[in-house]
Amino acid sequence: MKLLMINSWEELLTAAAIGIMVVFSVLFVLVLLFELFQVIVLKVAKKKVVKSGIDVDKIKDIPANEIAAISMALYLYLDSMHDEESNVLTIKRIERRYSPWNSKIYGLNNLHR
Amino acid sequence: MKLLMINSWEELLTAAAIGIMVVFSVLFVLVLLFELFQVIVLKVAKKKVVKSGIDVDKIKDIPANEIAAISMALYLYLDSMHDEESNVLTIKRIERRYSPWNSKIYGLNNLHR
Amino acid sequence: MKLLMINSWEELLTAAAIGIMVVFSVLFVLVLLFELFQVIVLKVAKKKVVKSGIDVDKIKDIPANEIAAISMALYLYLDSMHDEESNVLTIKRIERRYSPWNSKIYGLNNLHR
Amino acid sequence: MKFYLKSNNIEGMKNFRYKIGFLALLLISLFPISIFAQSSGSENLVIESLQKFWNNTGLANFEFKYLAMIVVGLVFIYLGIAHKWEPLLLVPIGFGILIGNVPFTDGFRIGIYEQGSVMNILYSGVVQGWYPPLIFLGIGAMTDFSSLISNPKLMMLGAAAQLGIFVSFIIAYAVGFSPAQSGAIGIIGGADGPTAIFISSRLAPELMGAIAVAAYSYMALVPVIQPPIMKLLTTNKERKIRMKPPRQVTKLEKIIFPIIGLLLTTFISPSAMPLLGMLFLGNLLKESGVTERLADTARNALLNSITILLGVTVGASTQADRFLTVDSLMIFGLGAFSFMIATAGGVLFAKIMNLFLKEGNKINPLIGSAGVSAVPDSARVSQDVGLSYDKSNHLLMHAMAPNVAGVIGSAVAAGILLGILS
Amino acid sequence: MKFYLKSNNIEGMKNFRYKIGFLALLLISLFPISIFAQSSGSENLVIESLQKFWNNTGLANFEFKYLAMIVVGLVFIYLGIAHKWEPLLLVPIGFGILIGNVPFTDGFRIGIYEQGSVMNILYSGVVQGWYPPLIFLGIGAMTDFSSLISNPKLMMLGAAAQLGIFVSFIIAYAVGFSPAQSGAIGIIGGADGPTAIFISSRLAPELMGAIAVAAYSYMALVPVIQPPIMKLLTTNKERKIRMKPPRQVTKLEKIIFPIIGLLLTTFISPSAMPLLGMLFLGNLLKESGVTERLADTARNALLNSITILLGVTVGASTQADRFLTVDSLMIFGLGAFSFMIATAGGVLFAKIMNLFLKEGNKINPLIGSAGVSAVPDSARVSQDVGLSYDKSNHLLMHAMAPNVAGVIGSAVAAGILLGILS
Amino acid sequence: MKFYLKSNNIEGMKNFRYKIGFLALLLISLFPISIFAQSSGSENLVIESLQKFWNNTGLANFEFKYLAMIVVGLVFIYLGIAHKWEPLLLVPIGFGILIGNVPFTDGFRIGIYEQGSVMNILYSGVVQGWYPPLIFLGIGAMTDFSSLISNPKLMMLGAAAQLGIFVSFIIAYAVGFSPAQSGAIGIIGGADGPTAIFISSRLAPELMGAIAVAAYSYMALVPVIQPPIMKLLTTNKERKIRMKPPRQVTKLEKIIFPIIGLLLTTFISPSAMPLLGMLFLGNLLKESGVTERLADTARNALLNSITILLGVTVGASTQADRFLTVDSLMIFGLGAFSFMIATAGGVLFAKIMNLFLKEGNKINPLIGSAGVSAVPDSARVSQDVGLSYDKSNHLLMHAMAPNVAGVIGSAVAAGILLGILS
Ligand code: NA
Ligand code: NA
Ligand code: NA
Repeated sequence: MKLLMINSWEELLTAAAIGIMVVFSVLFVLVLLFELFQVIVLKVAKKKVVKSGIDVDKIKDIPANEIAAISMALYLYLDSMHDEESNVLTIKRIERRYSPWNSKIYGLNNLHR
Repeated sequence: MKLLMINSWEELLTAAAIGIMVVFSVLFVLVLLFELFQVIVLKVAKKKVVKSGIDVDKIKDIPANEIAAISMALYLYLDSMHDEESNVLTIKRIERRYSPWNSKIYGLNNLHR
Repeated sequence: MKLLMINSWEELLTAAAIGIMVVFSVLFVLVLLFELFQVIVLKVAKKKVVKSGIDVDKIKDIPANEIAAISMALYLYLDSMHDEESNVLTIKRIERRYSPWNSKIYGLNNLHR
Repeated sequence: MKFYLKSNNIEGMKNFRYKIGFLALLLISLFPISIFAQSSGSENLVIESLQKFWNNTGLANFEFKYLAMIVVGLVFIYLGIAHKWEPLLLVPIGFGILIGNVPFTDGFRIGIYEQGSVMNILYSGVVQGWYPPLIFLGIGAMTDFSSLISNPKLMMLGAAAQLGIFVSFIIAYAVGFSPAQSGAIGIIGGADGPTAIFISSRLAPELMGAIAVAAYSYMALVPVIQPPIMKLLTTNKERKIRMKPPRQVTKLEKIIFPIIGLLLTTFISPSAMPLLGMLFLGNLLKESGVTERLADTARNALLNSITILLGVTVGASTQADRFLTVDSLMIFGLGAFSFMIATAGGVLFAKIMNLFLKEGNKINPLIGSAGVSAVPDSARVSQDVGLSYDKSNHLLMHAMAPNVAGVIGSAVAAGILLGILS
Repeated sequence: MKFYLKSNNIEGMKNFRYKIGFLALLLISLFPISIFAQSSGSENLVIESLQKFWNNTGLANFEFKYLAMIVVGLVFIYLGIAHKWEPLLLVPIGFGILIGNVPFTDGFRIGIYEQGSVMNILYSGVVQGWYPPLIFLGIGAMTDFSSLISNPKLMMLGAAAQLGIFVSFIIAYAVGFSPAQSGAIGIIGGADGPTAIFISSRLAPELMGAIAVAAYSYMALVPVIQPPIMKLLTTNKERKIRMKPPRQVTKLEKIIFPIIGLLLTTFISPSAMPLLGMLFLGNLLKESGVTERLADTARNALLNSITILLGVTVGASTQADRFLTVDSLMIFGLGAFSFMIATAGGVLFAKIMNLFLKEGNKINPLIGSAGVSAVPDSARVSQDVGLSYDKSNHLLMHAMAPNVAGVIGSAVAAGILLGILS
Repeated sequence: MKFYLKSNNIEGMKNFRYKIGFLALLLISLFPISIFAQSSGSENLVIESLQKFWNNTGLANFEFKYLAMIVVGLVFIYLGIAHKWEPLLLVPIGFGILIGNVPFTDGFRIGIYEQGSVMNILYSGVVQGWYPPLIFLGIGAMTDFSSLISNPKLMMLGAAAQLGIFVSFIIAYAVGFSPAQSGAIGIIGGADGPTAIFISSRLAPELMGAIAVAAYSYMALVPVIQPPIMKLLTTNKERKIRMKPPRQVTKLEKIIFPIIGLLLTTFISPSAMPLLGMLFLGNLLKESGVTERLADTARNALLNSITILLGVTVGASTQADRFLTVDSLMIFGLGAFSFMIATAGGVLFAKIMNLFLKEGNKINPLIGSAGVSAVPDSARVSQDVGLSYDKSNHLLMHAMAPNVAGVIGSAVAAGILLGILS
């Protein structure tokens, strides 16, 4: 059932070469898809912003760290939202997952110190 | 694969005797190890106490039950410490079960929305 | 091991008929049992009410929705009761493990009452 | 620094420089290979190897039937997430359908029907039939039978709604299924996923995928299927019947219920033991007041774990080459029919019971449909339809009685079918 | 509207109208069948089928021995719920006894001893012996060995209380059991359910039901069995001995304990590895301070899941036709005897140790009985008996040392018996 | 009463009375045996039996190779607890190494390689390869792919870091391993424990212990291995590159990511299905917003249970007589090499990408090393190294993108190797 019967150096090197190329290709297609997706999402978002009458140019120069802070606040707010019904009276068991605006990163080895 | 082929009373009694002796021996060695360990730990602890300038003789007569109480408080304090990050801000996760007097009905599909 | 070897329409219809009858019978017996049970329970309850001196007739006309509300409140109250030690308003679910300075000992049989 | 939302800042789209560069790199990386291939005279090898690799991709093995199933899976996920229809079931099953319908070639231990593959191992709990009882354990540990205990006669509606099982059992036989297969198909009308999976694992393993998907689909579609039938079969006056609030149930009754329930149902239908034994065990753990710790695990960690495994493997078992058959189509038809008969059975039986009940004790027939189980969706449907005719008539608490009785009823029916047909 | 508690409002009891109506309905539903039966000349078929159905019900297969076991199951549940004696064990086991003693006929994959049945599959964790080590993992993750670390010599009481194991091992052989069976029976005196199940799965699977039920019964009966023996063997003065409070134990000691404990005990008794390996692993996860997440799952979700599965299958394994034998009776007798000897062993050894201890360091022999393990019930018995003689003498924290040492002691003893007899 | 900390109060050390007494007791207990032995002429029996018992202890079977492995286990535990390096892995694996290296004799169902032993049963999830996918389910339910979605091109770094896999695959073949073994060894460079275990269970079960231990060791050593390479391959200017903050990602994107991710990766590499199917399922459960209950169990109870079982059995599989071979040593060497190449691959590819990116969009090559996965340690390393050159340049959020892409990348690579070599 093997794809390749590896008996020689040529075959092994071929296998390695195919391997690395496929890894690159798969992730590259994923990159393309999500860049495409991103453009769509951003266009939609921009339209909404325009509709809502907010002047995009005015908010153009908000410093990066402020944006990060706002985003994080928003993120936490939105994140807690969809749990609202599950944990009545619970502010929420904060799972320490990673988010780009959150330096407390998750991971097998730091969920509990 | 048996250690002993038990065919006679002699062999059975021997087995029982070996058994009880091994149990005693194992736990006895454990006792010895931890008494030894204890001495070391206490010596280190005493040194630290001496270094820290606390007069051991002065605190010598704290009644046993006071010590127990203090220890317990410390224990609970320390115990809650290392969990501090996992449950912060959580009051209680209320299980939403159905009851006829409760319109938030349970079920596989609405425990979480 | 089959109960019936179904080879014909007659046998299939018989099987279906027996099936639906048994379902009805089983649940019907369950109904009878719990109606009987209910009578007993209510008699006991009534006696208690009489003993306690509450005038049943006076409370006779409480509107249904009020009863529902009261029942629900009671239910939630009672429901939270038997969990009282395990979680309510607990910042942390304190595992009741034994420690020598702690008389609430752990163990399979007393982690929850 | 410019505001990052502005699209002229999205590199990679506006300027393609890095993408072009990357393609160049890929080509460059091919360079040494081709040189090496030429030098060693193994040019063919590279092409051949790539060919072989390609033959094993899902792209090479693609057929439209897989795409059809993938679309089904996406619809399941969509309904679960966007419409919140049984999301705990539809999301894992839908994703499982995706997993099961990525085309592959045999021999790499990928497919769910391939001995030794991970999916096959996880699927064994479905095949051997022990996932459903564990799910019933969790359901038992979540279910409050109070409404049923306080008004036992409503239990009969949970019996009447099993009519769909037996009617579709007969029809399935009529359209050509074997008796055992017919029994497994009939059980779709029980509106109980775990029961349906358990029965088909025993009576017709070859149909399990279709039966499971049909059962869960229709359970999710309860709010669509039931209301028209309920409205058709009831008069305006009936729909406005108000029922008395149930009485408070004592703790003793709640503890005794699972014990009596177990003994009674399984003495008459021992084959229902795996399902009902676990259901009532879970309920006793919940109600005993001294085993909350166990009930908690049964209804959370254990139930959730099994739900994920069951959902994803049942979904993956719908591999297009096995699933897209005329049989499957017929099963879907029969399942829908079964659900409708079951709904009608519950509603009509309530009307029949009303003939014998004096004024003031009459049953609102809208709660009859809840007897199909599909806990708690069909009870909620009763509530919603009831409210649409009388805004202050809350039927939910009454509907829960036939609703949970329907679980018991279909497990008993399942036991009988197993006894007769296995 | 009348108040719903008034009994004259409980329809269905006062007026039997609907019940009569229902019976009429049942008869009516028989009508088409009988007509059909007559018309097709298959009258016999219906009766025959009903006959066959009846033959498979629990009612038809009923025998009084099943009733006897069901009563035992109910007693277990009652003791667990009403008296709160080991409810986490007695409730699942009791309900399992009910499940196992609903009479059935073979061939439908219902019984726990029938290949491929759900109960049989869940029982495999008992038969193969991997449930007990996972329970030990959870127990390890719950147990605080501080009291034992702070006063190591009390560990010897946990060794002395294993005397019951070996004495009843000898007696069991004397009354006619095989050596392997005798070993499995003796372990009841270890007062440790998982250990007893693990050993009997290896040495005498045919006796496992009886041994497990005996072990758990006596563990639940510890507050009844131990006090008389404790009082008999101690003087009034001894019962009032006060012991010094244990010292505070450092974190380092707690971390090192499971490591040393593992290496020492399993180097001498490698067969105890499955139990002690997991016990100490659980304890290290608890004490390390960096794996609380794992310890939490081990002592909750995992422990609870296995406890339910172990309890219900061990209960169900007491199927009357296999369980109600003279052997089982003798096992119960030997188990009780074993517990008494174990209790006496712990108490007497404390008295012997006192001969060598100087005034002020003497051990209160009432804590000796806690060496049987049965954590934490027997420690609580020491406390209660102690308090009944001196209201301010709290023995609990001291009794925990022999108590947890008893777990280690009986696991070591189990390992030796396995090594010698398996 | 004296203060209990004073050492002159620690009986048992200052005065040896009770210890001497105890030894006397032991001798006394030998007395009746010796008398009995003499009287029955079976003096030899006792000695012979003791001899046999001794032969089965770990002491009698002791060899230094076991001690060596026990020391390795202790080091793992020490690193996990004291240094908090991957404690959730190193503590169970370390303790497992202890368990697996207590010497024993065959035939008592103790060893992990002995059919029917408890460890062997628990190990079957490793051998059959279904523990790793369940771990991936939990990881998926924990992972937030936002950073990757918001800056997709960083995903390519997660591809580049898989270079280590293929380079060491070639080298392993060069030093004499079979192609399948070479593939399993290469995967160590994927820096993903579950993936490595899954692949070696399929390609080279005989090397699994060594590969797993190597993979986890180096994952724990990431903070030691990576920084020198990162510094070697970057200029000072590059290390100070600041990257733009990622944009906010919509919920829809997060939901679609696991679906697209699944279809794309597994259409091209179907053999990666068990790992990637579960990873993306877990992520969908997390992001759907309607299955939080399932995601919660997947990332807690289920993940923790499997982590314990996987850790302890993988540890125990390093039984010295099978583990201490030249092959193992070479695997450790190749593993370290693989990690270094992977790190270099990520860093260098970032530099190459920079050639095509215009000013302001350039990538800080320090985040390239995070592409090896070893989530989240290698991302943290990027952050720390970055900070050491510019105290206000936080690279963590950017490094998370290649970091989680590395998980996908090595699973894809694993799928390809499986397809080619299995
Ligand atoms: Na149903
Ligand atoms: Na014991
Ligand atoms: Na990786």
